[in-house]
Amino acid sequence: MEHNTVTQMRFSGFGGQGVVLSSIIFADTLTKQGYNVVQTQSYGIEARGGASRGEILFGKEEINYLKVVSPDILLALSQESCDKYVKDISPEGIVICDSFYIEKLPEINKKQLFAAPLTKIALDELGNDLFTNILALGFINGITNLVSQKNLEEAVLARVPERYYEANRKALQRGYEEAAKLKVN
Amino acid sequence: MEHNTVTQMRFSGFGGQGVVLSSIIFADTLTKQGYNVVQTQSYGIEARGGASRGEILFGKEEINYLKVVSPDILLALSQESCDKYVKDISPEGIVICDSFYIEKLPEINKKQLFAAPLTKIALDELGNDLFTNILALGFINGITNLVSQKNLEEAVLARVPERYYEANRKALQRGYEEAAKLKVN
Amino acid sequence: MSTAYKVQINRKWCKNCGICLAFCPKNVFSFDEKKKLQIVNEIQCSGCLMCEKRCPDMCMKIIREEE
Amino acid sequence: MSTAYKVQINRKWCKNCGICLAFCPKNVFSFDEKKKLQIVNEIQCSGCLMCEKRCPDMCMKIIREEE
Amino acid sequence: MAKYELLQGNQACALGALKAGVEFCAGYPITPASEVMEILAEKLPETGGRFIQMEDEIAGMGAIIGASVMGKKVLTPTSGPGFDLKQENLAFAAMAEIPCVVVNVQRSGPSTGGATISAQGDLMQAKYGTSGDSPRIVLYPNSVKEIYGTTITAFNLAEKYMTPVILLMDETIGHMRENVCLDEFDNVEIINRKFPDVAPENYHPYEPDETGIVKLAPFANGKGYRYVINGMHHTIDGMPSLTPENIYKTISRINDKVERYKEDIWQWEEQQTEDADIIIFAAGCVSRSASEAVKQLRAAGHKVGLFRPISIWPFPDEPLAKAIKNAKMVLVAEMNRGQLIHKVKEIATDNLKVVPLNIYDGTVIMPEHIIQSIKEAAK
Amino acid sequence: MAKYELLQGNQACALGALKAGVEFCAGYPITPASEVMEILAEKLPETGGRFIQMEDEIAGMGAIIGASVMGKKVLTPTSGPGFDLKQENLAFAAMAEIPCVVVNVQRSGPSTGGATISAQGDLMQAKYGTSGDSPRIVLYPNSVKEIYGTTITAFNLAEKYMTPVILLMDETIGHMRENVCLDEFDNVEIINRKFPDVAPENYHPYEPDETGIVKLAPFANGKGYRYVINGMHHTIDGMPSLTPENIYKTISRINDKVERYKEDIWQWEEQQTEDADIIIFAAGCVSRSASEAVKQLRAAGHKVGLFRPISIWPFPDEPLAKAIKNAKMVLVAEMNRGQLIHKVKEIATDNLKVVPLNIYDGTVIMPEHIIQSIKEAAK
Amino acid sequence: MSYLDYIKEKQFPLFTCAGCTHGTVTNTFLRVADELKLDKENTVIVCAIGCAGRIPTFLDFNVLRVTHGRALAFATGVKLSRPDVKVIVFMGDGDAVAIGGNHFIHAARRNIDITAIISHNEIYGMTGGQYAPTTLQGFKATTAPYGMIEPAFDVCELAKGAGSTYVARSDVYHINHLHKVMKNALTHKGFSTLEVITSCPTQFGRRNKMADPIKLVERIRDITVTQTAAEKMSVEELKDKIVIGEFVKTERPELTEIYEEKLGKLRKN
Amino acid sequence: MSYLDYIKEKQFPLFTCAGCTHGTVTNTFLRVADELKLDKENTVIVCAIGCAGRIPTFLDFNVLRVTHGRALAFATGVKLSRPDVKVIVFMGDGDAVAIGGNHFIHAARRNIDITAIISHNEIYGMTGGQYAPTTLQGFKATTAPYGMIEPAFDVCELAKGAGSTYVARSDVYHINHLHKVMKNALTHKGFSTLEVITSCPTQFGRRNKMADPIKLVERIRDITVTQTAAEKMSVEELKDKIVIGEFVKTERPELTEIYEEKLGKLRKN
Ligand SMILES: Cc1ncc(C[n+]2csc(CCOP(=O)(O)OP(=O)(O)O)c2C)c(N)n1
Ligand SMILES: Cc1ncc(C[n+]2csc(CCOP(=O)(O)OP(=O)(O)O)c2C)c(N)n1
Ligand code: SF4
Ligand code: SF4
Ligand code: SF4
Ligand code: SF4
Ligand code: SF4
Ligand code: SF4
Ligand SMILES: [Mg+2]
Ligand SMILES: [Mg+2]
Repeated sequence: MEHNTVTQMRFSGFGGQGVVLSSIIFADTLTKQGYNVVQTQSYGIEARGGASRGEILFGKEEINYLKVVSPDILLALSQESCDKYVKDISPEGIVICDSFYIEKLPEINKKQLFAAPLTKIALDELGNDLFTNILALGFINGITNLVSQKNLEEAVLARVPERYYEANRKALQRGYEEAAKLKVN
Repeated sequence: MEHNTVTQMRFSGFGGQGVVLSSIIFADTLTKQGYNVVQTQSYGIEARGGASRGEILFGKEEINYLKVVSPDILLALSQESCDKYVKDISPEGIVICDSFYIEKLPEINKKQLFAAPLTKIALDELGNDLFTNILALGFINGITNLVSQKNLEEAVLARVPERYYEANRKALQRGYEEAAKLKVN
Repeated sequence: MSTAYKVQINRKWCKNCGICLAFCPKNVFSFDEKKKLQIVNEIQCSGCLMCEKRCPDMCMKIIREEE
Repeated sequence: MSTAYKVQINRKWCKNCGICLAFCPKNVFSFDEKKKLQIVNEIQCSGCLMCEKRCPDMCMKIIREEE
Repeated sequence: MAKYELLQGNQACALGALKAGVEFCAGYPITPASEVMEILAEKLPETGGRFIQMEDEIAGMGAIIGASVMGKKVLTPTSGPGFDLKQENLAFAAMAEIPCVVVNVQRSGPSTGGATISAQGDLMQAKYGTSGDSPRIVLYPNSVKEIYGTTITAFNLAEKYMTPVILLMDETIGHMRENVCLDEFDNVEIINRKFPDVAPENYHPYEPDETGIVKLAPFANGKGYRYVINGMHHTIDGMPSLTPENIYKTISRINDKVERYKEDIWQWEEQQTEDADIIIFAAGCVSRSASEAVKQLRAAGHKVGLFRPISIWPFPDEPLAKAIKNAKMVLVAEMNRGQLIHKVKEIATDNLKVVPLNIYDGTVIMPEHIIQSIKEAAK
Repeated sequence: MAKYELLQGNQACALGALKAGVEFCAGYPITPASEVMEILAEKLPETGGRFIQMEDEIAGMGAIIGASVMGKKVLTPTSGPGFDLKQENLAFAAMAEIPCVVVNVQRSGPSTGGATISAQGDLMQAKYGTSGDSPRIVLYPNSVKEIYGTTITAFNLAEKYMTPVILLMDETIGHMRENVCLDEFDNVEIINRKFPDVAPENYHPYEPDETGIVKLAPFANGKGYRYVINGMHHTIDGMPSLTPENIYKTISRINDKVERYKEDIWQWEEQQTEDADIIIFAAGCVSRSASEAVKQLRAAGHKVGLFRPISIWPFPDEPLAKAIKNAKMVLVAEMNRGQLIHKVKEIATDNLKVVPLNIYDGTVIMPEHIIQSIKEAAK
Repeated sequence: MSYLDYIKEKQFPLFTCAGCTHGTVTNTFLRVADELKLDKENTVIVCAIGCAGRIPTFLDFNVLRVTHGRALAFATGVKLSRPDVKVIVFMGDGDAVAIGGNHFIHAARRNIDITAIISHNEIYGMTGGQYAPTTLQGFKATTAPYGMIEPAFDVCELAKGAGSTYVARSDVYHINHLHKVMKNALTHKGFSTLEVITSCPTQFGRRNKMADPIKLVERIRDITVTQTAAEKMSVEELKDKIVIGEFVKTERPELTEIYEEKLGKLRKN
Repeated sequence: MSYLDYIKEKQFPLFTCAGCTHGTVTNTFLRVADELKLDKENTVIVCAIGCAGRIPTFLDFNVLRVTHGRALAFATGVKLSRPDVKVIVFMGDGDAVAIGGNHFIHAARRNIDITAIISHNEIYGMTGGQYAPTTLQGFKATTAPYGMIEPAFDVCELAKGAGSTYVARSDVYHINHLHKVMKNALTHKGFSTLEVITSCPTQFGRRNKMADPIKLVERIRDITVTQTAAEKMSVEELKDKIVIGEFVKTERPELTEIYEEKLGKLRKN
């Protein structure tokens, strides 16, 4: 049916990893690129401990599906969220994992799975795991190339405090590069 | 029309004269005598200063008129209430006035008007104008003979504190006698 | 030249509560038979204004008159 | 006969908040790389119970062991 | 021989509550409802019950629910502005399935309006005053005697169906005295909520048996039934839960029971509807005038009848549909700007004329008004 | 070129309010509405406005009315349990004819229910939540962009008709972000309440001219228009009065104006209703799914249309009646147990089939649900 | 100008019962208003439901009469949106500290520049004589047919605990004292609380063997003691007495001023 | 018995955020309950909405969790209808003294035998970080983006002004002090108020540069002083400090006892 022209994305992790913010930034970028976009997220207690979630639906037509049902792209930054959501992905859907926290990677078609120790890279190379979510954005875009990396960077900078501009730029770039590595393999 | 088999009474005066209580007592008595009775009264600020009001509808049939529109019997203990309500009385209706307070008696058919200085009698003979309302009850019954004087007395005693039994009995009787005087005239 | 006071009651507003009467140090007031406030001793009024200030209905007025 | 203490963490309930760690007078705890609470110095534990009593998740238990 | 006495409507409510076994009353004064609690303040100590005047209506509603949780039969009386304030906790009672009786002696609104003025302005609010879907049983007597009986029914339904019940009254009837005979209530059935019949280990307070009605053990029952009562969507144990299943179950259970047992709850009166061309639809005090109008119009040869809902919610739609099946016109007489008329219209078929009569100036609709409206509409 | 940005529904509401000229916001936090006031707390100081978090919802409602009396444009945001608490003062605003905007971002009830759960449970309450008859303008947008515009309309209608206006939202839309372009609102009309046009000596605040709308001078206007604002029935000078005339006048005036200008207030959307056999009736977020369903069903050759009320009160009955005139069936899809369906049934003629679709487990009704319901009902 | 210039003469007489000393508070207020030359135009009076709450509708100011208990909530909106306006709130004791208790303590906490004048008649007058949270134990009311059970609030202590920066109590017998403290309350910057002991012959007096208005004023005379006198009295002697005087007189930054100071600079235009 | 016998283990872990010290209050309560051998059957815990208000649903008592702010109103019905039952009320600061302020002062006035334990985390945790009436001036919250403007309540002063017969404050750092005063509060006859300074890393900490739970507990350690220490400190030194200790410990007749004493004799049967 027609609604399949809408792409569904889910960003997931535990509270504090900033997956909601990264979903907003990605949605900002899609907006900028002229897509129709709907972004939603988990709220309340749900959003604190356990699994936190940001979701995007986008496409060229009017979006009247307001809920992500089977993500075409799933980002999972924690074991829990990975286990919980991997079964929802669409037949061709891809899963992007932080292998630092996800010790048990999902058992799916290898072609659909992209993993890297995102938090570890953030800790080691950027000095703080707070940048993991932005690093993940770069990583996602590196894999999917859904948006222009420049637009994505602008969107990031519009949502973070000025004193962190540099670190975030670096994180975004580093994530993108990490994806490139995978592709080469 | 049939509803005219219902008799309408209005007891009026200024706040503190006890007209509401006397209407309740009269309604009690009517109840005892097997009538269907509806008693209503003024409430709130209306019932404090200015005119206070107790009303009765009674008859042998079911009463579904819930409002006194044109009293067959009007008791007025103050000039204000007299002036205000006298125009409502039914064609044959009678008006009973406390001439102590009502210096300007209403200009109606003499046959329909019964006046006596009720408060004055209460003050002079019972030592307190608080008994005026009960005295008025006796007076009304003396004129109308609607209920048995014995039932009326029982009804009075059921609604007043025991220490005032004697005074109230006297007041009731005295009112009744005052009416007798008028009839003789 | 002595000072006298005129005591005025705004009858339209007065509710004959008796508060002025009760606390007038000069017994200027009394009730009539119908519990209506009367000025019975205006000449004694000392102009203390207690009646005017305590009146809950703003209907008492004490007017100072130089004689 | 000396007194020793066994430090038990109920891992299912522990949220790795670090409150026990921060205020332990004997530095019994530390965080690992993933900010997970570790017992690194059980032997030093003095049994003061501050960790057990302050734990917001009721998941710390200090067991006194007579040796 | 039948013993008649003169009772005020509000007094009949208080006495009916005592007959039903009320044990706790908390409230906040408001005209024209205050007498209900004033009388209970006087009488409750005699039966070991308790009355407390709370700091506001919200607290009054809260306190009675608290007492009901302890197993007591409870009541709070109020009127318009106070009823507004009770809505949040009323919804709590519906959600947590705590029986209680809320009396609303209607006055003229909106807002402070007229405290001593009669109006029928809260008929829709009684059903729809709270956010979300929650069930409501609303009874609306039209005489002092009926107030007594209906108050008992209100308690019975609350306990039977584990839900709040609203007793709506008119200022007119609440403040009126009538001669009544209460003999017939001597042996009236009194219903008490059921105690769990499973062992504490197997007890899930919010898991009803096939009747659909939960059995909530009073707190501190000394028998080991300990659980959580909670106004969030909840599990069968009362624990907060927001899964679609638990949300669905909670909302369904609290509402379905009233739907399922509506025939047990419905109460209405019909006068000469069988052959009537014209049916007057009226509730509360207006139905008294309507009765009189029917009498007079019948006497003048018109085929007129009366349909009076006593339970206004759940709305007796099937009985009404039956009653009006052969009528040509329904006159809906209300002391408001048109409230229950929406329910009548919902039921009315295309060929039935539904005519409103609305008086909302504080005066009671009189038989003459009704007669005139019918004559005009019939023209 | 049109500039698109990503906005959250609640944010669009706050920004729309600022565009409309909001000057004062008071409220009490509650999920899922809090963002509206959080954003206003940040932005209002920039325009010289004021925000205050009050001690509860009652006070929030009171404070905005107080500020509106001073001539300010005001708003308070809330949700279910808070909306319950605002009812009494909401009725005051309606009675005293004080413009204000109350935002209710609906959550799942009854009672505390589920704070982060989407539901359409307050549609009837929005109209009938208060005691007495009082008017209600209730707007119900279905997208982030429409929230922005509708918030402006809400302020305009409040000021124009001197009455509270309720902006209903869904948790789903309030918490959702969408790409929107606000360019078209650059020159949107902004309406401000009228100042009296008679001299102070001749001024009777509650005596409207032939338009039926009162002109209340802001208090402390420095021009000598001094008067009483009062929630009791009142005279044309605002003084409390309980004469039948004044009761009648007050209740009529506040309600009639909304009735009289309903065509100006009504807003609705129709999609392919002209030739439709089946019409989906849906509001708020459900209408988005309904839109999608129409698209898919039309693609499959079914004559299906959509009627979406934007102003749910006053209910657009005439437009709806027109839209469904030739239809055979209306599917009323609601995230509750059936609320606006009562209005649809009221209007429906005998030969129109009115079919409910109710999902109230916290999940949003999806296009598939609607398609399936239609297929089943059409069997 | 006379003090009667502040009322709407045409609306008089007052609706109150004979001897209701709520009116005495009004009397004093009018005199103080006259003395302070209160600007009718720039003063807003907020009041609500109850006998005390209805009286202000007879005054010639901007008068906002709201829902029972909520006057201070509305007043907060009035003052915060127009800090230049003088705001005075009249309340009955039920209005102020029963249903309105929360708004009262929060207005006090905020130290918003509003004067709250509370007429303490120990009863719900308007609704027919139910007990108030100020009714002293043992006294009768329709809802306390056996005498009041609950302990009463000390309204001034409550105001103090909540942070009111001016707190005083006076009564309708000590009329010059009332005048003085009302003037202080009205000129205080910040939230000021003035509790005035008044009397309700109709609903309180009648049920407590003091139906005559005079009896109630005599009672007030007899049970009130000044702070200075109270200091010299024993706890035993002070039982059943009510102390009048000024209990708190402090300075703290006022809410609308803090707002302006902290946020004024954000204003763009 | 261990203190964990008073919880529903199956429902654990708690829903709270990592390092939310509301849980520490629970921890202490369980230990005190264990020590006092509280009878689960005959104890009713009332709580409402908010993070602090949700925790009691995890305890193994009769738990009544009601509408936001109304716990004490419901609890009054519980206690008055069953005076033999022990009633304990857990509240957040918003719950207790914002929306629930009126019920709080009235329960205190009535001196009804209920223990109110208020977890003061200076914020609305559950709803995402709006300011509370206890938020100190200058601190940030979602609704105080420029720092809190309004003055805060001193909850203990408020309780005292309202008539609470036991009033104490403690905190989650001084855990043994907390234990002691909680025990005193729970064994006091009459209305007892215990305010506990807790911390909310997620909503308060994050916005005020103390996202790490440890930082907030350190802050509590640093800003609290005992009564004895406070007595020796100057006003200047006490600025920004919070005093912990027992402020009121008095005896007054308890409400349900007065009821029984005055009205018990009317009982017929
Ligand atoms: C919400 C609400 N609850 C109750 C009432 C009824 N009511 C009107 S005035 C009043 C109390 C009056 O007492 P008080 O405030 O002490 O004023 P007084 O009449 O004694 O001066 C009450 C309970 C109301 N109008 N609104
Ligand atoms: C009537 C009502 N208003 C508002 C809310 C939203 N609400 C839920 S909890 C809460 C306050 C939480 O703060 P607090 O009581 O301090 O508890 P905490 O979460 O900080 O422990 C609010 C405002 C509600 N549930 N009900
Ligand atoms: S005090 Fe005033 S109202 Fe009372 S009697 Fe004297 S003048 Fe009249
Ligand atoms: S002024 Fe003083 S002396 Fe004169 S009448 Fe009044 S109270 Fe009496
Ligand atoms: S205090 Fe408790 S929850 Fe926190 S880290 Fe230590 S054991 Fe874990
Ligand atoms: S008991 Fe004391 S010393 Fe031992 S681990 Fe805990 S805090 Fe450290
Ligand atoms: S009822 Fe009491 S308070 Fe009200 S006007 Fe009469 S005397 Fe005054
Ligand atoms: S939001 Fe704050 S108060 Fe709530 S659980 Fe998290 S840390 Fe605790
Ligand atoms: Mg009072
Ligand atoms: Mg808090």
